[in-house]
Amino acid sequence: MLLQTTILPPAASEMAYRWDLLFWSMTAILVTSGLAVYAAMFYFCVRYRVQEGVNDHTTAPPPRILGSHKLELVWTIIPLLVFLSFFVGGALIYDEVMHPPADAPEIFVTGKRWMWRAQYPGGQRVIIGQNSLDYSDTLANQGYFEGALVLPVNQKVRLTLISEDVIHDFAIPAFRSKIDVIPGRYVTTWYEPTQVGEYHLFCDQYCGTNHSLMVGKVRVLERAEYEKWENLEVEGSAGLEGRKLFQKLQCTGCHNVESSKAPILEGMYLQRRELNNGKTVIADEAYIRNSIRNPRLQVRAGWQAIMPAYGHDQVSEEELVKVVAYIKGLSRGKSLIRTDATPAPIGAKTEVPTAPEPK
Amino acid sequence: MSASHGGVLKHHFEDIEQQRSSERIGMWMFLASEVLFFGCVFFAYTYYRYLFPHEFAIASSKLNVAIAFINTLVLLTSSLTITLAIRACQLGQRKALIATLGATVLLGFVFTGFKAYEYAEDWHEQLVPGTRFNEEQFRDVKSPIDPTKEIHVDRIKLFFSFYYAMTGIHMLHLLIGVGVVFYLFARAVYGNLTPERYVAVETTSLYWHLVDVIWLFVMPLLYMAGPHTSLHF
Amino acid sequence: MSVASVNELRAVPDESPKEVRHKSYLEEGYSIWSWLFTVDHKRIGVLYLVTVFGFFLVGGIAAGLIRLNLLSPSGAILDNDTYNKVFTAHGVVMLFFFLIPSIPGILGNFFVPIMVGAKDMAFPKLNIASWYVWMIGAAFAVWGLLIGGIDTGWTLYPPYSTRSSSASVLPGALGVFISGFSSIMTGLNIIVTIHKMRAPGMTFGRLPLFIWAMYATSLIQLLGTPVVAMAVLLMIIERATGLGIFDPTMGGDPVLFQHLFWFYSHPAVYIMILPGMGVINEVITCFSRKNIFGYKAVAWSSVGIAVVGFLVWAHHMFVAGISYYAALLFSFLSMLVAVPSAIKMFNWTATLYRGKITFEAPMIFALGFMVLFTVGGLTGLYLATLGTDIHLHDTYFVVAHFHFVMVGGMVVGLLAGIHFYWPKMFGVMYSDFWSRFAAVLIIVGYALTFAPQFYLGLHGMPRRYPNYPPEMRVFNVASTAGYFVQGVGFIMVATYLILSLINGKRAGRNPWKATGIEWATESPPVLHNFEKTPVVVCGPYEYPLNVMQTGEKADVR
Amino acid sequence: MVDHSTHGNSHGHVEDNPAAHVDNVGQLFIIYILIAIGTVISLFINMSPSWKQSSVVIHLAISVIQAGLVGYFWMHLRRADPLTWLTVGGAIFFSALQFILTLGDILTRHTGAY
Repeated sequence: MLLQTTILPPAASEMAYRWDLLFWSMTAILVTSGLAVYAAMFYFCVRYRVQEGVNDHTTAPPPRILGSHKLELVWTIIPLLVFLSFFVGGALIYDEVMHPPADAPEIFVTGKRWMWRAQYPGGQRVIIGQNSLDYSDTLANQGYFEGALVLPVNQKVRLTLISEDVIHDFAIPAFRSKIDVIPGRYVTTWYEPTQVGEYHLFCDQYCGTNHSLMVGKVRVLERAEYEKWENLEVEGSAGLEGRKLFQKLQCTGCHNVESSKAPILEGMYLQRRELNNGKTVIADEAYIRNSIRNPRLQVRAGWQAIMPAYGHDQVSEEELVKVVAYIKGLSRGKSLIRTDATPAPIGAKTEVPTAPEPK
Repeated sequence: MSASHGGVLKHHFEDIEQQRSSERIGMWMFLASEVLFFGCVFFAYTYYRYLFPHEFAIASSKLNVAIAFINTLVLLTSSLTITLAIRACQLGQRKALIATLGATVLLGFVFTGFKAYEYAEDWHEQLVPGTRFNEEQFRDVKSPIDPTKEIHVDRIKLFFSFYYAMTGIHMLHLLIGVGVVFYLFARAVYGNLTPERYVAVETTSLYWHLVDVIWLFVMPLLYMAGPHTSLHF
Repeated sequence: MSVASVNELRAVPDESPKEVRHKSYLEEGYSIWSWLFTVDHKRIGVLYLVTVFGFFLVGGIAAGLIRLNLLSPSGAILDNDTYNKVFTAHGVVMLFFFLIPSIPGILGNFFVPIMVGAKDMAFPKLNIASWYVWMIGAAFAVWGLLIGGIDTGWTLYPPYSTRSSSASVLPGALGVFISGFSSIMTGLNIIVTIHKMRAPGMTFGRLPLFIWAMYATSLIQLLGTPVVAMAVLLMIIERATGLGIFDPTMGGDPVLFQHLFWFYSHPAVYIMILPGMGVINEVITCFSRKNIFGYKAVAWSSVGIAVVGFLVWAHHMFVAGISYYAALLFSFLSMLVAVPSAIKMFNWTATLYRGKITFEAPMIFALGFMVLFTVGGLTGLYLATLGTDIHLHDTYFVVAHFHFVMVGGMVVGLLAGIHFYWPKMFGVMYSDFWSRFAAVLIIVGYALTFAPQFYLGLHGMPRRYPNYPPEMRVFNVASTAGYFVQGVGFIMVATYLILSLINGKRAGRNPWKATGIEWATESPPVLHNFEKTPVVVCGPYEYPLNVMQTGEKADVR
Repeated sequence: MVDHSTHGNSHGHVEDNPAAHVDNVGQLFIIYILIAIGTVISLFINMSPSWKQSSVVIHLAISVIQAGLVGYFWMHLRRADPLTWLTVGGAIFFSALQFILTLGDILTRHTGAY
């Protein structure tokens, strides 16, 4: 176990376990045979070294051994069979890697010098790459979910990759996975992560100046965590779209951290809410929607009924879904301040950081 | 030993037959290397022709098959003359030797001349991708194999890339050959090419024949990838 | 060589008494022109010796810059662009201008004619021409490296090399293209020499195994090099004219270039390792006073490696987008090429059995070769196996693997050969103590440099990275330390070899009491190698009988 | 590998008469005409109205025959030693290897044209 964890990186996918099994069985055979050859060499070198009076020009000359067909055959055929067994073992793994499950959700990845853009089936987008030399200021390292390929644990995913310029390579050591990303055509690979955690993601095919900065993280999340990320936090998710609308509709004018005019909305989903008519409601989707479409019907206890109603001409049902998703997912401490602007696309480097740390 | 061959035998060989067979096999091995050299570009061409048969047929039809045909005959004739030169050298017929070698050089220049004319024509017809290429002339052209297929101009340019690469490298080989044959011609004129030295002519002819053989493949692959309707010159 | 001097030499009667001392090839002329316009294979070998090690120095300095930069995770001394140029310079110089011409150029040129009992190569003028062509190619490459550097890696993959790289790729690629012809010329010369110039009695069954290895090497040089020349030429055409041959945006296929490139460049690694193996045969037999175990098996395994080596190139492309079936086929074939190398290892080990083993510097290098090459060979199996290659491809595991083979194998083999043949080439002996010390130092240095890289590779550190995740630092520092250990070893080798030329003691004809016919001639050899054409009476390794190939006693001279 | 007897012992077989193997002029001309006819046939196929893509097979067959004639008669393969044949065979073999194995990849790829 110790050997496993020091010699090899963590095994975080189904394939990684199988890879490790093949690796260790090959290593067992190869190290044994290599050491056997070394032992023979060492023994012969010591035993038959020239020694004064024992084995030198005064003693009988060495025997004239020209070879042995039997031995030659043995050490031709046995290695051949061993090597062919490696071939079979390797081919079995390769076969699986090359044939992605058809039903797995598909993530599109485009490589461009020197970053990756991943597009999830639900429209979410992440940008990976563009790091500093020592990888210290990667967004992933600052506790953001951005800058990492985020995957749910125990769920097969399929990746379809293409490059926009030169050949890149999408490699995740913890999954024992690697594939060249070629301009002009799609290549496919797949994973089934089995361990929650954060792992390296490298570009392995040399692609120019910042080849070594075209790296990022793979973040494997628990199912629930992943769903939260997928729905709320990432570019293209309903939650983030909702946040943009929340600002556009100037909800932040009142619903912000400092405001005394309106309640803070964070952490309210499925909580009990007391209204100023004495009733209590569960703050579910319907409650949130109603509070926007027709806010004065359900005013929270202790607050004035000053919020204007947002009708269909101001916010469509489609948009409203996103706003609701945002409010639903707004966790404690994440409320906006009044001057918060829409964040820049995630992972993109900007001259001036436009998204300050939330409190 | 060396005296009996009038100084033909080089110092490091034991006898003349060792020297001759070494020179012959040396040239053959060089030719083997050349086969692999051309094989590589032929393979690349084959690959793309397999992928894009329609564009390649269209592009090929633009080439002047009449010049290629004449050039084939020119090259064949030059191969014949250089083979006759070996014979003349072996038999010590100096005049015939000078004539055949001279004819070979001349035919080499004729080939080059026709090819140059053809390149000029391609330039004139704006068929040189990268510098002078008129995409408009391929706008509404239909594939002669399957007229319903959509045509990509980029792939037509790809064909022309190979056309210039393959004929250009072939021309280069031919010009080197012309240089060597001219050197032999000069030696024959000065009377240096005695019957004992016929292997020089023979090894040169091997090279010349290889250049010929390569053209025999270049011609159908490049010029006949698409149909031609007339022998317009 | 003027006609007059040839005739003079011929005028010496064959029965001249032994005491008449002929001029050695070194004494034939002292002017610079007598070297630059020579057609003597031995002098050409020495020209290669000087220039090849010049390039080794250049490549080695580049390697040092790489290792120094990797001392720090964020890149210690170079910016990314410079680093990319430096590792490309290291790759291009080491592969095309050191490894490929090294043993064929130095020991091949010098010893193939002597070991087959000939007066010279079959084509002496072609021989010197090959050195000049090589120098012209080298000049182009150096020009490219100087006017802006090449940043494509030695593999020159398009579309990066044709479209994106802003560095001076063209001169570098031209240099590679031109030097390829030098390689073809050398290979052709050696094959024809082996076929046509053998002394009386020197049958194929009596050829030294070094000659067999050189034969196999030349076969690859002759048949493989033209393919890479054409591939690079197509790449040059695409870059220079903007035509789309490999560019996917214009209908091309970048993977095709990889096929054409590796069709040569995989066999090329056998160009690099086979001559090293050939040298080991000579050294192991000499210092254990034994016949080689299984002459035919070793000889045919060389040719087998050369031929089967042509069938396996696409194992460099398992994850590069080749088809599933092709990957299976090439992985299968790659397993076959591992077998002849294994056979050689076993035969060498068996040769030691019941010998009388001494440990002079060439023998220490040879044993070091066996130890390091075993590691390199066995780790190659992980890369030939489809499943394991997926993870290890393009990581430092690959780097470590091929450095164990190329450096641990070929460079150590070259050093074994240089040390073994130095007394024959220059007639002088180097320091026994310092040579043994340097040999151990270099071998330990290699292991220290490249063993940590296996660990880095297993953890996924990619090749060609100027910076890396911080947790990988320890092993990178260890690797850099190893570089300096071997560096010290090399400085030692250079020092005592040069000193031996100045004040080394005379070596005599046969300092190792070896049995090959190359030891039957003077040290250094005379102009035409032998006073008279030798007649070979037996195989090359009759140490137990103490008989040289010429029939004399081996320990008399 | 052809194990020739070494040259040094073979003084008895030394053939140094340059006129020993002289080509027959008539034969040379017949070969010339045959090859020329091949090219003419090629041209006719190319220009015939029923031109098909598959005519490349006929074209190449004609080229192979022409090359064979040139090699066998004009390049004197007919009186070449086994080593020369081995060289020719080797060149064709390794070239074929490149074609077959690389096409083996390309024809079995699942992706279509680029």
